[in-house]
Amino acid sequence: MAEDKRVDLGIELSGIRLRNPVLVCSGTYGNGREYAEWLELEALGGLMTKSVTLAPCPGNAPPRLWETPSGMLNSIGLENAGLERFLADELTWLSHLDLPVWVNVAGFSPEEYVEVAGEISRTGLAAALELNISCPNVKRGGIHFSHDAHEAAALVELVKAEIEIPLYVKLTPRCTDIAHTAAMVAAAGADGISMINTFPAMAVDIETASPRLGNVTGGLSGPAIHPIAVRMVWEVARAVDLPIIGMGGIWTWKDAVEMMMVGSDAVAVGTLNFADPAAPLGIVDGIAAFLERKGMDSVTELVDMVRGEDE
Amino acid sequence: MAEDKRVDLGIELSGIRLRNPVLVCSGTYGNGREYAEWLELEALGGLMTKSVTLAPCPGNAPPRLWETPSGMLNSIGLENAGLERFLADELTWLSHLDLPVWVNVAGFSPEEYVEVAGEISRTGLAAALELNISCPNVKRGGIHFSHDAHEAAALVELVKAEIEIPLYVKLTPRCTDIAHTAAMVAAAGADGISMINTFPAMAVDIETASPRLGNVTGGLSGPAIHPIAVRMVWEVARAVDLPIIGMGGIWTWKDAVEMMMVGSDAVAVGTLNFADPAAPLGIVDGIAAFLERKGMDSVTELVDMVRGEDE
Amino acid sequence: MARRQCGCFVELTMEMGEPFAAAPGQFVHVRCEVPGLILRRPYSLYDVRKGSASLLIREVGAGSAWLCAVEEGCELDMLGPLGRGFSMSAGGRHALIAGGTGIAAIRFLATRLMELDGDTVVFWGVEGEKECGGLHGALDGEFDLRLATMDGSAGYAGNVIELFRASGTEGFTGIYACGPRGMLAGLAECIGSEGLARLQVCMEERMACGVGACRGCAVPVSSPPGGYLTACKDGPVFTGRELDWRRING
Amino acid sequence: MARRQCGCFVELTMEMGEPFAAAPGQFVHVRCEVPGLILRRPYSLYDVRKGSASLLIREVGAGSAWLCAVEEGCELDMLGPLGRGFSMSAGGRHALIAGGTGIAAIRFLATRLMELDGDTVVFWGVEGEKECGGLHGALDGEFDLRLATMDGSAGYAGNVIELFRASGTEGFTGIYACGPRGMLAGLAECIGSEGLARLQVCMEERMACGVGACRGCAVPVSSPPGGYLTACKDGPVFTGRELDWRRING
Ligand SMILES: Cc1cc2nc3c(=O)[nH]c(=O)nc-3n(C[C@H](O)[C@H](O)[C@H](O)COP(=O)(O)OP(=O)(O)OC[C@H]3O[C@@H](n4cnc5c(N)ncnc54)[C@H](O)[C@@H]3O)c2cc1C
Ligand SMILES: Cc1cc2nc3c(=O)[nH]c(=O)nc-3n(C[C@H](O)[C@H](O)[C@H](O)COP(=O)(O)OP(=O)(O)OC[C@H]3O[C@@H](n4cnc5c(N)ncnc54)[C@H](O)[C@@H]3O)c2cc1C
Ligand SMILES: Cc1cc2nc3c(=O)[nH]c(=O)nc-3n(C[C@H](O)[C@H](O)[C@H](O)COP(=O)(O)O)c2cc1C
Ligand SMILES: Cc1cc2nc3c(=O)[nH]c(=O)nc-3n(C[C@H](O)[C@H](O)[C@H](O)COP(=O)(O)O)c2cc1C
Ligand code: FES
Ligand code: FES
Repeated sequence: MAEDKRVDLGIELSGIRLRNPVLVCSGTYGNGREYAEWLELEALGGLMTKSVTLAPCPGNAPPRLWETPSGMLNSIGLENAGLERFLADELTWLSHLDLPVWVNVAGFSPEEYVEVAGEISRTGLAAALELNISCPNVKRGGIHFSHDAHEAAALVELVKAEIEIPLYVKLTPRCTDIAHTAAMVAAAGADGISMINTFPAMAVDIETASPRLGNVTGGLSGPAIHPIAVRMVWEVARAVDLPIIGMGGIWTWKDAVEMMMVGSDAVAVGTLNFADPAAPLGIVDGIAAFLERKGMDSVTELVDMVRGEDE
Repeated sequence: MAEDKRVDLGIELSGIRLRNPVLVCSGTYGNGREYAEWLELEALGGLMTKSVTLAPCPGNAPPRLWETPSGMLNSIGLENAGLERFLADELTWLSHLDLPVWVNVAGFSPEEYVEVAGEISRTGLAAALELNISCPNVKRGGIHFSHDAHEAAALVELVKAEIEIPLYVKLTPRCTDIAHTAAMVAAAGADGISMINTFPAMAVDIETASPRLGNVTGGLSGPAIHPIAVRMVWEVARAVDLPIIGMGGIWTWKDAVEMMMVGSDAVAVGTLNFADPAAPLGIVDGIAAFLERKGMDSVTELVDMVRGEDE
Repeated sequence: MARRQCGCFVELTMEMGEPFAAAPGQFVHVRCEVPGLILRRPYSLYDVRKGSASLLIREVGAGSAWLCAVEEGCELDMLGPLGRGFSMSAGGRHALIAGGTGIAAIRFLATRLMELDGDTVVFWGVEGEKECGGLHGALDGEFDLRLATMDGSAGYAGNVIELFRASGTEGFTGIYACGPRGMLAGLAECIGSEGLARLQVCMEERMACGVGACRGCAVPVSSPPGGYLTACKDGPVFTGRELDWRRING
Repeated sequence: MARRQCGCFVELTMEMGEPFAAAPGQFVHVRCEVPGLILRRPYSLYDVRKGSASLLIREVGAGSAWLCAVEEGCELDMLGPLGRGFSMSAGGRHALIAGGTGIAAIRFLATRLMELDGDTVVFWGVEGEKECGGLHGALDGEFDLRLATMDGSAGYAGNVIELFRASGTEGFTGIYACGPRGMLAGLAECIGSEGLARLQVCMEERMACGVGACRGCAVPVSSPPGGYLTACKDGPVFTGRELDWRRING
C-alpha cells in the first residue's frame, strides 16, 4: 500500500487531510457502498458522492448510456433518492469511514441548492461540498447557472452564506473562457474548484434515425476529453489561487501526474471506475513509484511543475 | 464510382453544385496537390484549402503534433506561404480542376481578413470562402473573433461587403452556446456555417514536465470529439436556416450519415485523411450504398432526419 | 479459458479457482482489452458447474469480437456473478423463451429448473439454423427445445412468440424470457396482464458500472410511477408486474 | 509479410508486387490497425531488394507493438516510399552514424554507398548489447561496424558521438547520421560549422499526413530565418547547413 512508502502522498485541501491525492468523481462511484464489498474504500484519497437533490429525482428516460471512441455518453439526469434518504441511508454510512467525503449538491433552483447545501453542512458529516452547477443532462436548473458566470457566482454567494464547510464548485467545459468563470466563483467565495464535468454531446442510430440516448443529448466523459481537461486545468490554475481537483478522462497514473503538473492539487477518477473499480488505488501506487523514481519527497511537488512559454 | 449509381448524391450549397456531399477539411488535405498523385481529386464533393493569411506565416515552434486517445493535437499555427503565393501556386492550379473550392481565410486583424477575402473573391477562381475565425493555435487574431459572437458578426459584415462569392463561417467549439454564435453570424450575412474547428487542448510529457507541443496548447481533432460535433451541429441546425458543412471526427460513412441526419447539408473529412487519404471516397460510396438500401432517392433526404423530443 | 465455436456463437469456459455460486439470470461483467473501448461487457452465465463457468458469446461489435478471438489460456477480467437472477420454485410446468443469445441465461435456468423437478419447455427464436450451428441439437438433448427460425430453415417458421402462442400459453405455472426488448414487449402483450403475474424477464440493458452505482442501466418500473430500477443490480431479472411495459414498448 | 526477431528489433519483410524504387533515408508511412490510434507510423526503409522491402522496428508504444506482432502473411497498408533520401556520390570515405533504430536508414545507405565504391565506416550507438541481439554481428559482416554501448556491454563504452570523435572526425568526405534529436545535435556540435558542410541527417519527426500536406512535422531551417521545412516531404534527410541547429537544440 502506498502509505508504507517513504514518499509522502498526503495532501491538505482547504484544511481537509487526504491520505493521497486520488479521489473518485461524483456519479461514478455511487455513494461508495456499491464498491465496499470489492475493495477498501479507506484507501482512496476521498470520495465525491453522486449528486443529491432536495426531492427524489427519477432521472432521464433510457437508454442512458452510449459508448463512443475512447469515451462514453451518459444522460443519467441526476437520478437520486433525494436529500432525506441520502442523509439517512448514505451519508450516515459514509461518515463511519475514515474517508473525506465531498457531497455533490445539485438543484433546480437557487433555493433548492441553498437548502440542500445547508442541511448537509449542518449534519457535520461531510468534509466538503461540491456544487454541481453544470450537469449537462438536466433541462431546468443545473446547466443554467454555469452558462453564465455571473449567475454561478451569485449562487456561490448564496450557498456560502448557509454552510460552514468548504465549498468546491464544479465547472462545466461548455464555456468560452473557463478561467473567467473560475475567477468569478473564486471572487464569490468558493473554497476550491473541481473540474471538469462532462461535455454535452450526442450520438444517433442511423438505422432508425433516432438518438442513442432517451434524453437526446448526454455528457461525454473518458479519455477522449482528457486533453481538453488538461488544458482547462492549466488555464484555471494560472487564473485563480484556489485548490483544484482535476478530473476528466484520467486513465493511468501518468494522466494523474500530468493533471497535477498543470496545476491541480488532487485528481478524481471517473469513467475509469466502470472499467476497473480498483483503478484509483493502482493510480495511487503509480504516483508513489513515480515520485520515488524522481527522488521527490512529497506529492505536492508535482503540482504546477509545467511552465509555459511566458513563465 | 458513386456517380454511376441510381441514387443522386449531388447537392447544391449556396448555389454551388457538388457532385456529392463529402468535402475535405481545411488544413488536412493541403491545397489538394499533395494528394493529386494518389487519387482523383475530382471525385471529392469539394475541397477546403488550408488557411491563407495575407503575409507568409512561419507557423508555431515544433513539436506540432501529438496523438491522444482516438484523437490528435495539432499546433500548426497557420503556417502558409501567404496570399500572393497561394494565388500564384495553389489557387490557379486548383482552378483547373472540376472541383468546388472553399478557400479558407485567416487573419490577424479585421483589415487582413477583408483584404485576403476580397482578393480571393476578385480572382473568380474560388467557389466560396470559409472564414476561419476560430483557429485555436494563434495567439493574436483568430481566436479573438470567435470568442465574442458580436465581434464575429462584425467581421462577417466587413468581409461580406468586399466579396461576391458565398461566405461560410467556421465556428469554434470553444463557446458556451454555439447556436447563439451561429445565429449572430447568420444575421450578419453569412451564407453558410462550417463546424467545428478543433478544441483547444494540451498534453504533457511527465518525464520532463514539459508540454508535448512547442506551442503548449493545440487543437484536438478526430473521433474523440465527434459526439460533441454532432451535438453542436444538431443545435445549430435547429437555430439557423443556413446550409451547414459538418465536420469533427468523421471516421466512417456512418459518422457522415449521422452528421447529416442531425442537420448538416454536407460533411467534411479531416483527421481521417492522415490515416487514409482515399477515405473520403470510401465514405461517398458508403453513403450511396446506405441510400440504396433504405430506398432513398436523394442524399438530401438524410438531412435533418432526426427528430428531437419536442419536434 | 477454453473456447468452442457453435454456429454463430462462441462458448468460453473459464476455470474458476474459487467456488463460483451463481443463479440463472445472473451475469458477469467482462473487460475487453480493446484500446479505445472503455466499458465492460455484460454476459449472462450460460453454464455453471463445480470449478467452471461458461459464457455464450455472439460477435456483434468490437468487444464481443475481442472475446471471440481471445487466446485460449488467457485469464479474463470479470466482475461477478452480478445482479438478481430468476427466482425458482420446485416442480411446476415452465415455459422458457429465448431470443438469440438470450438462450444463454435460459439454458442455465432450464438446467436448474429440471434439477428442481420442473417440467420445462424451451422456445428459442433465431434468424436461421445456420446461426445456431449444432447448438440446438445439443441442447435439445438436455431439455425439450422448440426452435423458431425467421427464415424457416428449421423448426417453426416465424418468430418465437408466435411459436409460443401456437403451443398454447396456458398451463404454464411460470413463464421466463430473455431476449431483445421487442421480443419481451411482444411476449408481455401476448400473455396479457394475467400472464404478467407468472412472468419473469431478463433485461439486456447497456451497462457501465454493473453494480448499481451509476444508474445507467435504468429500466422503467411501475412503482413508483415514472421511476426506474437498475438492470445490473435490481435486475437483470424482473417480474412481469414490476415493469412499466408502456414505457418499455415506447 | 514475414517477421524476424533480432534482439529488441523486429525485421518485417514485405513482398512488393510492383518494382519498388527507393533511396536510403526514404520512409514508408504505415497504418497500424489499433482501435483508438489514428495516425500512421513512419518507418525508414532498412533493406530494399528487387521484389522486397524491409523495415526494422522497435517496440516503443501501441503502434510499434502492433507491427511487431502482426500476423505473418498479412498485407500492411503503407504509403511510400516517401520523402527525400540521402544524396550520394561515387567513391569517397564516409562516416555513417546511427543511434538506436537509426541503424535502419544507415544500413540501407551503407549498402548503397558501398555499391558506389565508397569506403564506409558505420558507428552505431545502443543502450547495450542485449538491445541488438545478433544484429551487430550480422551487419558487421556487411560493412565496417563500430558499436558503442552506454552500458559498456560490447564495443566502445559510451555514446556514439564520443566513439566517432575518438576515431578522428577528419578525413571523411561525407558524414551521415540518423538517430534521436539529442544525438544529432551533439554531432553537429562535435563536427563544428566546417563539418556541417559535409553532414546529412535524417530527422525522425512525428508525422500526420506524411506527404507535406499538414505541416505537422516542421523542422527549423536556417533559410528563411525562423522558417520551417517538412520532415516528411522536404526531408527527412537534410544537409547540415539547411538546418537551424540553435532551434533544434532548444
Ligand atoms: C445482462 C446481460 C446479459 C447478456 N448476455 C449475453 C449473452 O449471454 N451472450 C451475448 O452474446 N450477449 C449478451 N448480452 C449482450 C452483450 O452484452 C452485448 O452484445 C455486448 O455488450 C456487445 O458488445 P460489443 O462491443 O461486441 O458491441 P457494441 O459495438 O457495443 O454493440 C454492437 C451492437 O449491439 C448492440 N448492443 C450492445 N450492447 C447491448 C446491450 N447490452 N443490450 C442490447 N444491445 C446491445 C448495440 O446497440 C449495437 O447495435 C447481454 C447483455 C446484458 C445486459
Ligand atoms: C522518418 C522516420 C523514420 C523512422 N524510422 C524508424 C525505424 O526505422 N525503426 C523504428 O523502430 N522507428 C523508426 N521511427 C520512429 C517510429 O516512427 C516511432 O517509434 C513510432 O512511430 C512509434 O509509434 P508507437 O505507436 O509504437 O509509439 P508511441 O506510443 O506513438 O510513442 C512511444 C514513444 O516514442 C516516441 N516517438 C514516437 N514517434 C516518434 C517519432 N516520430 N520521433 C521521435 N520519437 C517518437 C514518443 O515520444 C513516445 O515517447 C522513424 C520515425 C521517422 C519520422
Ligand atoms: C455515469 C456518470 C454519471 C455522472 N454523474 C454525475 C453527477 O451526478 N454529478 C456530477 O457532478 N458529475 C457527474 N458525472 C461527471 C463526473 O463526475 C466527471 O466530472 C466526468 O465524468 C469527467 O471525468 P471522467 O472523464 O474521468 O469520467 C458523471 C459522470 C458519469 C460518466
Ligand atoms: C493538422 C490539422 C491542421 C488544421 N489546419 C486548419 C486550418 O488551417 N484552418 C482551419 O480552419 N482548420 C484547420 N484544421 C481544423 C480542421 O479543418 C477541422 O475543423 C477539425 O480538424 C475537425 O475535423 P476532424 O476531427 O475530422 O479532423 C486543422 C486540423 C488539423 C488536424
Ligand atoms: S450499470 Fe451502473 S447502475 Fe447498472
Ligand atoms: S507529416 Fe504532414 S507535412 Fe509532414
